[in-house]
Amino acid sequence: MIGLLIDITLLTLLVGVAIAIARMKDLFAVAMLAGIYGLLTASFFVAMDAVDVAFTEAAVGAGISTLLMFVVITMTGRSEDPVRHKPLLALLVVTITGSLLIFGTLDMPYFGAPDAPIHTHVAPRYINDSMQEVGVINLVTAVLASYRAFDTFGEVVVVFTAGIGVLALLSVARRREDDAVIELVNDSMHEQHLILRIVTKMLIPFILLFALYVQFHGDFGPGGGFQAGVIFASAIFLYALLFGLSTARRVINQSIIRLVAAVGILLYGCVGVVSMLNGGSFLDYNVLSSDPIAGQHLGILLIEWGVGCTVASVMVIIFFNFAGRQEDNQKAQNEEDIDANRAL
Amino acid sequence: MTLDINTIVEILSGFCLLIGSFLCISGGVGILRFPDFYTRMHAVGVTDTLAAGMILVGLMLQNPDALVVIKLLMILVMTLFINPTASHALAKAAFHNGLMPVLDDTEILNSKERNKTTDNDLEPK
Amino acid sequence: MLIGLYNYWVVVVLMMIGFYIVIAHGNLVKKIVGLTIFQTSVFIFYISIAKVEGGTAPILHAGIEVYSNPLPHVLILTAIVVGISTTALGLALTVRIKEAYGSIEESEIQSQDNQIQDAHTQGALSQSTESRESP
Amino acid sequence: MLIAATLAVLVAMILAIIRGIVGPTLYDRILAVNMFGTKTVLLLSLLGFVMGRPEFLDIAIVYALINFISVVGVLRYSGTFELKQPSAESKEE
Repeated sequence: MIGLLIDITLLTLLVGVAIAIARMKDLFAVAMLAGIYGLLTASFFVAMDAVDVAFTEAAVGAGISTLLMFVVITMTGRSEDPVRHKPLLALLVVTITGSLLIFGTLDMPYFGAPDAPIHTHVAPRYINDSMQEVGVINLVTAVLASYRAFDTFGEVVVVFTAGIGVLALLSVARRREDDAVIELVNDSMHEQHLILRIVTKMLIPFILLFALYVQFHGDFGPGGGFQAGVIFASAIFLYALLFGLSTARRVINQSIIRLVAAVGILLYGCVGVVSMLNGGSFLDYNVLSSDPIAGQHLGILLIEWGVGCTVASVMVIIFFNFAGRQEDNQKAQNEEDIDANRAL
Repeated sequence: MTLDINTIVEILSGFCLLIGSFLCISGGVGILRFPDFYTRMHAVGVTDTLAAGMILVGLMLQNPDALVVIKLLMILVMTLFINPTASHALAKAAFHNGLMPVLDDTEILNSKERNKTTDNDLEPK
Repeated sequence: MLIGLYNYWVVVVLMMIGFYIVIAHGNLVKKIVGLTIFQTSVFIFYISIAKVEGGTAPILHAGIEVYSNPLPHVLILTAIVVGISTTALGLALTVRIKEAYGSIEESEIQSQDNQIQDAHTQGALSQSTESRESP
Repeated sequence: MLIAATLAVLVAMILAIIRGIVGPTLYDRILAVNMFGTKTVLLLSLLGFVMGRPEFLDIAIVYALINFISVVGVLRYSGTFELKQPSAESKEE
């Protein structure tokens, strides 16, 4: 009963927030509401038992996407043009599509029905047999990393490609920065936001450690490479936000991080190739070791590492390129302002 | 009537949860009803941390499993660190950017128009 | 029926709100937010159909018999990470458009494109008339 | 008691959302987001106990961390909180 109440409340709140997003003109407010929207979705996922998904959505929807949105808005301008294209026509299209879809839902099995078609085909095998076949308590990890490993490989490649795309679109050729200037900036910044900096310094090792825990605990509880990668990256974001991008660039070498992104995928692919060389099919871990269950564990461990490396480094690449672009734009703007002042 | 230890723990836990819930709701009412940013911040900043602490302690008393208690403790410690820091940074940023507190009664009456103008005034650059 | 299908109706409503934002707003960042809402509604749909009445999270535990369906969870878990990557790519394109056109409003970009196109076609026309007259 | 606390947290979440939508200043919205994040952490911890699987508190920990990161990010990029650099501007003064 309480579950149903929470479910309905969260969904209603989601609709409310979405309508507010549609009506809001100030893009900063839109981005902030989008953050709230992400948090709400993640709470809903927990209420629906999807703990692994909630884990990912928490880190991605509320953290990284809001942050990226903010960086972009500072570059592209804060307010939206009030003119809209024919809202009535759009409303008409949307209403017709929506009512057709709702008509379609009338034939669906009711929410939570145990005899719905989705629960009768492949799911019972995962739930009943995976303990013997894979030997991992967390069924989501078992399906993700073993039964559907090839699918996951594709997803990781998509993430990697998106990272390359952002790199191609936004990376700027960078002069070597003067270390002395960076020192000076750091000293001058140390006075401001002292409390934030100290608390952050205490938190960052903890976040990194927690990311590793999530990475290795994926077999027994919610967690795994995707979540760990995102959390690891967010610790680096926090550092870059408070200590400046140039300092963060010196800590995290850009060419190494690009290498790590590629090595992650390579590791994943190599596990597949090795299992083929051992006489199995692609990504069939049973042949990796004399004991099939041990082979499965080894394979899952390795590919989760690959996923974690790639996701973390792609997220870092994306954020650093966005933030670097923003900093360059701001610098150019400042110089223009100073020139204008001089002209006056 | 004898009270065994379990009943006492149960009652204590219920009491903590009750206080936590009360603080939650009072903070919620505060953020909605108070007239300007700083008073709202006061309402939230004060109640939020204590409410979180109370609810988490209440939950800790409910469960004897060591791992769960440690995780709750971790959440508690992090809330104690993070919440006041975030409030501090937020209030400082607001004050440095010239958002003034409402000091006068008449201003509270006019606060609707006043607040509307501030949103545009504070636009960066 | 109202409770049995409420989740799906909310999914449809959210999807349509996202769709409306994408087609009715001209601002590219707003459009991307609309796409995110659309995308999230699909996530909610998948997770909703995975739920089994009385089941718990699909992590094996002694004494629990009914688990929710793990397969949609797997699909959505990867979809979320892929979703943020594609969103980032879209935002990167937006930034480049802003730098090239000085605006991210669709109507303004369109009018600038039209001007360039007009200039080109006029140039081409005058050239072709010249080339026709010259021989 | 658990259920009552869950409901109280839900009510507080609704109130925070209303403040986040109404505004009126940017800071009010940040405050609402921050409060909403804390309440989500509490809701998740409570949900674990209500559903009888309290071992999923990892998610609540992630929320607490991410909440801090997003508040810092918002402050940093809303132009209210610039990391001042000894640029040409300050040299000229």
